[in-house]
Amino acid sequence: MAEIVPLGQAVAELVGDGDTVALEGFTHLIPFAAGHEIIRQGRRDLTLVRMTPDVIYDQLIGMGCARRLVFSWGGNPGVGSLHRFRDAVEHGWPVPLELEEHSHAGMANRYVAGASGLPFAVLRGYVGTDLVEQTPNIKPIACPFTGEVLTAVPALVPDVTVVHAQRADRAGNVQMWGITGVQKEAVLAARRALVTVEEIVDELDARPGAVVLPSWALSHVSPVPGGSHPSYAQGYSVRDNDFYIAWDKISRDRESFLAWMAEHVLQAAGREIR
Amino acid sequence: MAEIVPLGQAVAELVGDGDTVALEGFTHLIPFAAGHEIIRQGRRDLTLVRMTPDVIYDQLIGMGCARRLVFSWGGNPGVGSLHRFRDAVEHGWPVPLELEEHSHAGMANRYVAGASGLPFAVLRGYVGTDLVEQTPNIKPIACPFTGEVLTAVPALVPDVTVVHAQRADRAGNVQMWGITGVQKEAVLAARRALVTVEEIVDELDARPGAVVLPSWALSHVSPVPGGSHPSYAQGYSVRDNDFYIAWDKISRDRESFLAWMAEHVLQAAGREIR
Amino acid sequence: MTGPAPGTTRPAGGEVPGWTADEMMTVAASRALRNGAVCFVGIGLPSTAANLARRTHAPELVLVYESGTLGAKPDYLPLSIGDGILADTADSVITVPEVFNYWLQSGRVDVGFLSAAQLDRYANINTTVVGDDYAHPRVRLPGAGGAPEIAASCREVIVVVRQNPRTFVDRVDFRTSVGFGGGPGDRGRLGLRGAGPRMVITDLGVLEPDPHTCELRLTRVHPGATVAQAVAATGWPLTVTDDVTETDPPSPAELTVLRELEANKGQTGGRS
Amino acid sequence: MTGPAPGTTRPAGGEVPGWTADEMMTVAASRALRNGAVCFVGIGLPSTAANLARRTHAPELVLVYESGTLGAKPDYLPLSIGDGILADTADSVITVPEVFNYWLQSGRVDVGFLSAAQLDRYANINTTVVGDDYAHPRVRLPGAGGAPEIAASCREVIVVVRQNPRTFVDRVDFRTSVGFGGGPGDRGRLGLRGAGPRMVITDLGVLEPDPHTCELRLTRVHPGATVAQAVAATGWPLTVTDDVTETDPPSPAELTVLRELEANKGQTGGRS
Repeated sequence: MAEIVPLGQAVAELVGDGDTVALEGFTHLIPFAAGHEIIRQGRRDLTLVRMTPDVIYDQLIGMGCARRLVFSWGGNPGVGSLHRFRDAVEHGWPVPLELEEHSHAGMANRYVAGASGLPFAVLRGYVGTDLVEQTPNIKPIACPFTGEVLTAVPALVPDVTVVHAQRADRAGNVQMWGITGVQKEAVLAARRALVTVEEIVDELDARPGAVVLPSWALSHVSPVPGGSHPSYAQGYSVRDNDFYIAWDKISRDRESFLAWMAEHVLQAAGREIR
Repeated sequence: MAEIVPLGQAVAELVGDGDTVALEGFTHLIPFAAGHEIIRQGRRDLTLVRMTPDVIYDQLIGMGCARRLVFSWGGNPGVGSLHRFRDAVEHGWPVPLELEEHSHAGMANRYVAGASGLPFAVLRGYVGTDLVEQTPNIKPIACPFTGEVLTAVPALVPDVTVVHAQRADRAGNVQMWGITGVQKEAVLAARRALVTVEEIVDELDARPGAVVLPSWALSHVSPVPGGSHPSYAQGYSVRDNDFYIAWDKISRDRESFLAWMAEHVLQAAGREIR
Repeated sequence: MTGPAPGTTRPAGGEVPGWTADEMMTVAASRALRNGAVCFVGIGLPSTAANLARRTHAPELVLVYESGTLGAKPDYLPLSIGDGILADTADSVITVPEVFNYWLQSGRVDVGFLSAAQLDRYANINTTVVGDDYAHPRVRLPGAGGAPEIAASCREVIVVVRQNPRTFVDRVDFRTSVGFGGGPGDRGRLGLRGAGPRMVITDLGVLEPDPHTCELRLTRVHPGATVAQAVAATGWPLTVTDDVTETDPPSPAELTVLRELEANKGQTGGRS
Repeated sequence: MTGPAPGTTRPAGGEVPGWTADEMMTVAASRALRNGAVCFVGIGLPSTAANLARRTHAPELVLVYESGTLGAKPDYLPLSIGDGILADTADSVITVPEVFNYWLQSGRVDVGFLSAAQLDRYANINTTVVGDDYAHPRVRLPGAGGAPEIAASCREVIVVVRQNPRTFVDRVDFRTSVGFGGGPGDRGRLGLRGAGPRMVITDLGVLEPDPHTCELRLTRVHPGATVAQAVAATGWPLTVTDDVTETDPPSPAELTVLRELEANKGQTGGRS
């Protein structure tokens, strides 16, 4: 059964230096507050996993929390580049960042394999691309019945997966709706799972499109209203598109980035940016 | 886009002699009326596919429509044996029935592979059982990354899948809810798909737990109120448990079976049993 | 479904006033479920036992039905694995592929219940065919259902089956689900991740695997049954532990809840 | 996302009164979508073109966004692939693995839109790195996203990209997504099931693969642009068909709808 604990305690208990950590979310429900708490707690040498690393990963990378990134698309959606990500890859600042690069289909199926207790997944993908030469984690596999050759990728099994959801009940059962991306698979693939939620309620009444993560499949649940800002939580907030645009300027320059992080994240324990 | 046509026309256009046909449903939403129409149209040499062949398959088999059955559990749920199925296997009446036998996990993953356009699926299953020796469709496969040996099963790609759902809109988009089992995968795995529905509505308003099959993924939709009886359609009917119990007696004896089918199915074109 | 459908109750060898042998078997199965466990249940006795446990000592028991209902809390006993009451009361209704891949295969289920048409000393199970020739079986049984992967992937398995020489055989005609295979170490060699059968609960008593040989041994008899009956009802030379105990009889509370459950079985079924 | 994010519009080579080069490019892309087609769209110009088509000649166009929205009918242009308006207006919201496995990989999508940071004469695409050394790139681009499998599995692909020698290169520094590989027959040899790129729509005109050589040839120029400009904007000796035609200019109706869409982009974004 999941324990309902404050965010600081949850991150302290679940995320350690050198861990493989997936903070998933597909534009919607991105766990920004949890990422900020990881930064405040000064975690290092993390292997960050995510299909679509965006601003929160730019922040984790720029603050030197990550040694390695496993991903399929890294950008500021609808805006442009992730400058901290590029600076780390192109100039090793503040620390070098190893990359393991996949396609969305490959990453999604790697989470599915992890959630299914399988060591690998099979897909029609990667063939003919240069991605294949850049990692040992893309291999051909033959169908035992037809002989057709397809592609195998290993399961993703994060030490910790963190996602944000709309709500949980007092037993720690979590309910999310709207675009839920690959979050269920990412949670079930992980050894430990943390879900931050907009609110704790007495009763999770049924809702169209709702996905429920039972308490017994989770480690901790932490109430963090607005915990996905500048991303959004359908039914609770809308996406702060202006912030994503503003981030492009804030993050272009190392000093302005550090200054912004100091003011809005490091000194913001307890109160989250709005 | 799916065409909305009467059941008789849909079956005539989609189901032919020798086809591989899956009428799926997991206790809930079993497409009995469509199965009866297949019997009335006198189809022969069908390969019937189903995880849980129950009374409608007992009827198809007893009426001599099937040459082969691909399945994982054949019984009258909560009641006992399928006597027509047993008679066909044990005594070849009315015609011999070839069996290809799997586990639920294997069948479910075979549909998933079919729906995914993959030639096979991988699972942890069958190992150490005698099922492996009875079909060439269960083979070992090694993980290209860990070397661990798992089990592969080939994709299921029915010529036609038939399912029953609660409702469709006038464009042929289908909505079903409650226990939806493996129906989505079975429909997407098939070359052609027929969905019978309780009713056609103007608007498919969102519902908790609803699964939508878009019109463009289907061949035909046929309105057949009560089309899953004696199974049920959540929100429209309840399971006729008494009929399942009665079937045990009706089907025990070849003559009483044939008499029942003549009266309730062969002469029932248009009006379905209640 | 994970085996043949249950028949009707019959009295134990020695007629005992107050409860039937099936009631004792169901109560014993329910007691084997610890509170908070995640339990994979089929219809029939396992479902009855699990729902009895949820209403007595294990209110937090999590019921997973292979039809795709996670955390179902039926207020009456479903007559079928896909009864609407399961979807209506579940924490989450998921697809059948998801049940088997994300929840069972991944090792998230604590206890799986199985039944058997034939069972051998290593708790290997047959639910496929009776007779030596698969192509021409003497009796064609329902088949595997979810059993092979339940037997493989649940952390532990509890088998509930009536004990008689036709069922408790020296060699199963067909191995549908693996208990301990040929003996010690076999599960590991086969790559099965669960621990395998923890106990076999019958209408006469309880058998448990010897920790060293993996062979089933009689460790308990139910009130009214005797060791001699259990031995006579077993098709192989049954080992009996020195310290065979007697099962506590069903408590009045257990019987009351159980009979209420049976009385309201499939409540709304066919009453449309 | 399936490529680098779009920048801002700029006028075409020859300044044409009445519309911008990006407007012409978007209109041309929208016209390439037949009514009833199933279209896999990323954010930016493809999403704009698809929504323009849905409001003009292709009301039955089915939009699939990789965030998991099937049949989305946004009443304003989403600013992100996961905008709430997509879920609110979709026929069905599914998981990301399902989008890629059940819908894209299975071959159910008619048209996929791609953009490119670099593109070669066989329409192979680079969205990964600029520079010869992957480990030390001159420019690190966003990466593959859904592009490799969109390029592989959609029945056909339409590439929309501004034309200049930095983008239209003789050899891509990194092959992120396969167009026609090394030429005729390569897609088949690689086991790619879709037909590959049908056209490349730029701010200057339209390029289409030669049915025999698979090499991109200039087949159309937009009003105000010239063949000479297109050739000059291409990093390989661009083949020009004998019968190059001129694209019909955007109709007043197309421009009105397009500008209304742009004006209301991401409507509710950040206005909470």
